Amino acid sequence: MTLEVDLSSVLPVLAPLAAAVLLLLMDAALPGRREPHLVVGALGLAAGLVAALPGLRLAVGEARSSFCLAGGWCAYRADHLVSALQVCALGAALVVLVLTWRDWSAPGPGAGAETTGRAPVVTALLLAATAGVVAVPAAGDLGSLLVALELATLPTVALVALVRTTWAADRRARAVDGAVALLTTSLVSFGLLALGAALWVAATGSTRFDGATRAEHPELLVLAAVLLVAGLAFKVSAVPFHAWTPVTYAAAPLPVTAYLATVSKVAALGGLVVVVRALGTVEGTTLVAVAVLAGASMTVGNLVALVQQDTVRLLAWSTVAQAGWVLLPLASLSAQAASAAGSYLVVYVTATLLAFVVLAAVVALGVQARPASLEAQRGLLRSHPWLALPLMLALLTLAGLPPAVAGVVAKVVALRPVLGDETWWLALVAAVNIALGLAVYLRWVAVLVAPAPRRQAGGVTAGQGEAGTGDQAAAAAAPAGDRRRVPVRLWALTGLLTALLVAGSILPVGAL
Amino acid sequence: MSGLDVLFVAVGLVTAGAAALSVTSRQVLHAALWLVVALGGLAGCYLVLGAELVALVQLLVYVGAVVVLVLFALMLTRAGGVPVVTGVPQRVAAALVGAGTTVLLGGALLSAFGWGRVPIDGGGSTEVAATIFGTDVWPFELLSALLLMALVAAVAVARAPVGGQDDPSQRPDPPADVEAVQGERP
Amino acid sequence: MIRPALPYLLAAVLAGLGVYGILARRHAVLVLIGVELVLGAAGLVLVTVAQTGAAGDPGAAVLTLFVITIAAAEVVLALAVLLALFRARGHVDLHAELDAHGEEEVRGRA
Amino acid sequence: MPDLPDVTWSDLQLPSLPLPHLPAPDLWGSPAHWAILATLLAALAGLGLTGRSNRLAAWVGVGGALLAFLATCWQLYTLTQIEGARRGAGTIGALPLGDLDAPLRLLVTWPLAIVAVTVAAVALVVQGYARWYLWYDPRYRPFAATVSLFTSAMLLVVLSDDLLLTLVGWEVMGWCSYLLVGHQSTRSAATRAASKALLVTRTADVGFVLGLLVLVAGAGTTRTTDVVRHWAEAGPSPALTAAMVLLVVGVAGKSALFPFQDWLPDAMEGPTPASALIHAATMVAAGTVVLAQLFPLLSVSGPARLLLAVLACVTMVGAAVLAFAQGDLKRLLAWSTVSQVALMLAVLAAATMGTGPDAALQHLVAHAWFKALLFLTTGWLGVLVGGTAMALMASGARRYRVLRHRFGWGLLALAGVPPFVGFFSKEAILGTAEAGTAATGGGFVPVLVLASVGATAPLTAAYCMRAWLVLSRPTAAQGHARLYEPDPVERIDDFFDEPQVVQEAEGVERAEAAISSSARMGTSALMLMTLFGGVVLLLPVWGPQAHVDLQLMAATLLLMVVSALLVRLAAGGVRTRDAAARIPAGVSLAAERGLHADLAYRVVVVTPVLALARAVAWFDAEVLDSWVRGAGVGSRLLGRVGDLTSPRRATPALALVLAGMLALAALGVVTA
Repeated sequence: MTLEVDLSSVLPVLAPLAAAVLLLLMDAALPGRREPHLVVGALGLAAGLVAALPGLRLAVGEARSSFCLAGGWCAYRADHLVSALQVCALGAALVVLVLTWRDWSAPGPGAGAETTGRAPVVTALLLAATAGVVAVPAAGDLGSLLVALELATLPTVALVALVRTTWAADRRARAVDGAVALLTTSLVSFGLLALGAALWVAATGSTRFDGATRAEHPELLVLAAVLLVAGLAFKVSAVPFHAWTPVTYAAAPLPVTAYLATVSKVAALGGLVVVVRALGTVEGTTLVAVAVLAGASMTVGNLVALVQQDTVRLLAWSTVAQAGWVLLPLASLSAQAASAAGSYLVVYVTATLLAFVVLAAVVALGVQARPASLEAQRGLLRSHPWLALPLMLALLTLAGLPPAVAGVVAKVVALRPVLGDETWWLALVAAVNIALGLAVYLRWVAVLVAPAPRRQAGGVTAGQGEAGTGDQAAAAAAPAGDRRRVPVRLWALTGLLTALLVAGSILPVGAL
Repeated sequence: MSGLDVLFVAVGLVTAGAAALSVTSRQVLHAALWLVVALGGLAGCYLVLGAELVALVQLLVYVGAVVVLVLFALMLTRAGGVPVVTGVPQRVAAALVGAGTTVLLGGALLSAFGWGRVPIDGGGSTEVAATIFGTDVWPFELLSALLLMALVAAVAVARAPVGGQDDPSQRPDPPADVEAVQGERP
Repeated sequence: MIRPALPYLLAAVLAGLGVYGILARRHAVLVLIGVELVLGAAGLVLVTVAQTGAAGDPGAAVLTLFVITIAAAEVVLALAVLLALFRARGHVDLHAELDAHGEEEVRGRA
Repeated sequence: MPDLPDVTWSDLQLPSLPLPHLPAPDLWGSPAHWAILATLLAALAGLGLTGRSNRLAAWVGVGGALLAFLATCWQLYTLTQIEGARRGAGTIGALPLGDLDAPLRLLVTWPLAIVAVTVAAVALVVQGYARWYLWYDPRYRPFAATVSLFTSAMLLVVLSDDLLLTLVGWEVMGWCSYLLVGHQSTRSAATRAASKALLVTRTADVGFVLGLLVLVAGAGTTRTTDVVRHWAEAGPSPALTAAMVLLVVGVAGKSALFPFQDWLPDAMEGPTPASALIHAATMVAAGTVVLAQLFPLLSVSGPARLLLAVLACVTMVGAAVLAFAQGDLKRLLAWSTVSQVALMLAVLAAATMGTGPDAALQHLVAHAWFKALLFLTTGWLGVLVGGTAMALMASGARRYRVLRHRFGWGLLALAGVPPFVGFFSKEAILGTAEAGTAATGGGFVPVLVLASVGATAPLTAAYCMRAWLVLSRPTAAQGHARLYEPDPVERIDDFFDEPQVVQEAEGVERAEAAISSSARMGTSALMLMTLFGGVVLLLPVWGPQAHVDLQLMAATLLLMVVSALLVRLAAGGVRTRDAAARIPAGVSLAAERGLHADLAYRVVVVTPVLALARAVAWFDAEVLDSWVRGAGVGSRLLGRVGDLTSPRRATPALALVLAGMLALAALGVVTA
């Protein structure tokens, strides 16, 4: 039994992992330093990203694989779609790392107030979780899938709990609550996953994903697939596995929330894609379980998002709704379904990250007592047009409205397998949810566009949007001497992500 | 019924009984101890099925490590006064869901495999070892990373100041020492 | 010779008991016990498949080992988080409110 | 009446012109690209590059429109050089959508090329006019950019050969109309009207999008010509009928057909150039263009035609009646637009494959000219007298002689008096409807359309007559001094001058000049087109046409004359010469409020529309904030319930997980 190992193709996984280990070692050698760790972490992610890029140019049927047996089975196999998911995850993780840079590197406002060695640990955890995310879609057997999924999940629990020590005590305690919500759900979901894996092996006689078609017990295989889907669905926050989402999102630090909302979703979708592909040689059958998940997620998510008053909570519920859209194409077990879901996910991840980056910038501006509440962003378009416009672009992309063509195309791509399958009830649910989604996101957009409230001191009124540029308005709104600026790195991230969305809306980018 | 069947039924009854007690006992410590019995019984089942290596790992890891951790946690959290069970409606619902799970799983497995007998012919420990270090080396490596990260994360979370009722003055170690998690600081 | 139905039945019973345990308990450690039982059920199915010739390769037994190890890693982190919860809230009651409902958000400046 | 012979339309048409065969080089893409891109880039540049300079913004806006106009004219010429007179062009390449073919191509045919010229010409005039009209408006620059974007979107819809592009243009127009109508965002009436327009058209757009989706999904391509071919070959089917009915609903929303009619008159809150643009050539006419492009499909789906015919005929007659009773000239013109657009759509319902949809496009072109002229002239007079209410406008055409011909010719064209352009297009419509009647052996749809058109013609003549009587009322000599308040009048001499305020001391003639020469020139061009535009309609490039029934023509003209005379008679005894003064006050008030359609929306129409109407009502209180929240009171309630019931404790959340698992598993086993 010989195993062919091709290290270059597993580099997207190994690079972040190696960086994580290196970082922990460095921390032993250079205690107390923080910037070098972050640099190493960023380098690790960047190296993984670069290593995953060649996979984007693979033709259909080609794959970069490693740990292969003579029979053609590989424990690690990254084709075009998988590489795209990997690039998406690594890029998003890089964005999150930059987003969180100040938070993790700074010693805190009061000198020496942040006294824990948090930066190395959290960076290592972020890198390890990302490595897990990258490994999930490439998994060739149940063992790799389960281990990679746990690697992608467990560190995030710690990330939620490990907040700044300079935060208020009750705020820190709430972070622990969020971690508990995520932890319990992930534990139970892992139980389901393990049961599903066991049934899968019982049905197919193998832990590898190449034997599903000659399953001896197809009905058992369906049950196994449903259990696996149920175990994975908590990570995409599909209804009814979503209950942790609002709690954890609201409790975690903003960058970690962004991580959970984007990178973690890639892992979940990667797992689902692996399962669907293993099942999906039978064209045209519909996995009713996934269809129900998708329909319920988008409906419940949109409805509840409609009444949220806090933008982070709104985004949390929007995540639930978008999970439905990501799952939608997977309801039909066709070859194109997986790539349709992947395409949607990439657009979703970009738009959501952009929304979070702008949110972080608004928080950094800190002109309001509660910058994340919806009300605090009233009139943002007039006061800070260069923040509001990208945010509106992101929201319109999520809503799927024409100025953001990328979102429209993604929705069309996601709907197509469903229409192809003629699952009309699901298409109907999706159509209703397009309207609901419009309401959800336009409500936010409307707040951004609305004239700024007149309560601010210093004569900053709605009518002066013409005269004063954003900075002046902000300066006038903030108390004297407390003028804050949006950090350059946030501007850079906003610009980058906006450019990606605009490019996606202009260039003919369709299904992966 | 063959001898193995009888043996399995015996061990299985013990396991199931211990498991039932571990999820119904009102005493937290008793529940944990019943879990030891249940997991031990499970190891016995593995033995009856002829999987010695798995049985050994089950005993070592679960009974040896996990349960000890659980017991430690019980002691550290001094949870004497916390109500143990949820309300009656939720318990009834829980029983229904549990029963449903049993029926679904049992029904699916039995309908697939039937009631017939088969010989035990699992691979030996050598074969398992060859798989771990051969074809399954990739997940095995990932597993090592997972364990490392779980350890690092657990230590960091357990020692991080968390606020709430956790008054700094009552914390066992002052914040300055927390740096020691990742490396000694002068 | 053995009837595989017996271990499968036991696995189903264990999974059901585990599910009951997860839902009927509010003490976090006891919920954890329920999860362990579900994982035990999964392990039993896997071992039975591996030992009764239903599996084509020894991967099933190895998967059991993986599940056991992952479970150990999870328990380690879970107990750390529970410890943090206990220190933050003074209890490990999973039926307590995790997210004060309708409370106006006061987000720290992250 | 003597039995008059029928004349075939082609007999009337001009002989084909012997154009010299010159090479028609295409520099950097086809003219269609240029037309769309020039306006699009003008919009972007207008938003991003002009800084605070009105002057630069004006140059960019007018320049973009001018380029588009030249490109569309060039396009006409190139069409004469092409065999078959069809010309396609790619855009950004096909979208890689897997099985779905989305080539994103453009297509130019003669009728559409002429519509494109009209759109670009009206946009050019409007841009030049807006430069004068809104020069002192602090938000002139975004306005000019929005107009450019709007034009670009309309050109895209006209020239698109891909339903995806059509949808993009359609949506962009919806948003632009929102911005244009709500231009004066500090006035609550304007924002209310804007959101009303957006909500009503978007509600109907759901039908449009779904209809397109069905068409595209069935054909496997988004290319319009292929979609049409696919479905035409497949023949009538329930799916096609459903798609076309949905499309008709969408078009009804955009074109303000009953029951969506009410947003359009309210949209008069926008500045006059915006009204001219929305009403003349773009938004409301977009539905006509799309349906004309999909005409072969419409003609085979009976229920869709029936629906279209009924909606259009009800709207046509009803709006004409309402127009008569309006107390504001702009609102009169708005209702007249509703009526005229319904006319275009009605003829689409009545036309057969033998006649083709070209009569609708002919009327679109004609209507664009005279309606733009009327709106711009009204706006001009509005500036001079300080409002557009009938009472203020009275005698306007007498006091300002320069406006006299503009109003007169515009109203004559609107009424359809020969030889003005409206006459030819109306005859084309009548002929098409009659041919439809003959072809179907007196089918319900063409008969209904024919009857409605016949009824609308005298009504149109009546309200035109009424408007004219009021506008041209002789001024009392003693009133002169009081009426000619020497208000300062803004005057911009021409494009290169600084805008200057001229104290109007020299009397009437000076005041007439108080408009920039470019804006004035634009209205003059439109005026000429209302008179000589008939030539365009007689070009031999329009599709197969019906006969012109001289008997019918004579009868219609007779009816028009009679109704005009009746109006004159009615106006005789009224001091203001306003025939509408004979209408009881209550009725007149109701008409001005669109027969309380707001109320009807609220009470009669079912829940979703009810929720939308509530959103409109809330708008006054909470401007913009709560409108989308109100998109469905039901959804809000459900959302609240979902929020309240979503678990915030760990064990209920786990219960949800496990119960969900069980339900899914059971479902999986059952359906496996």
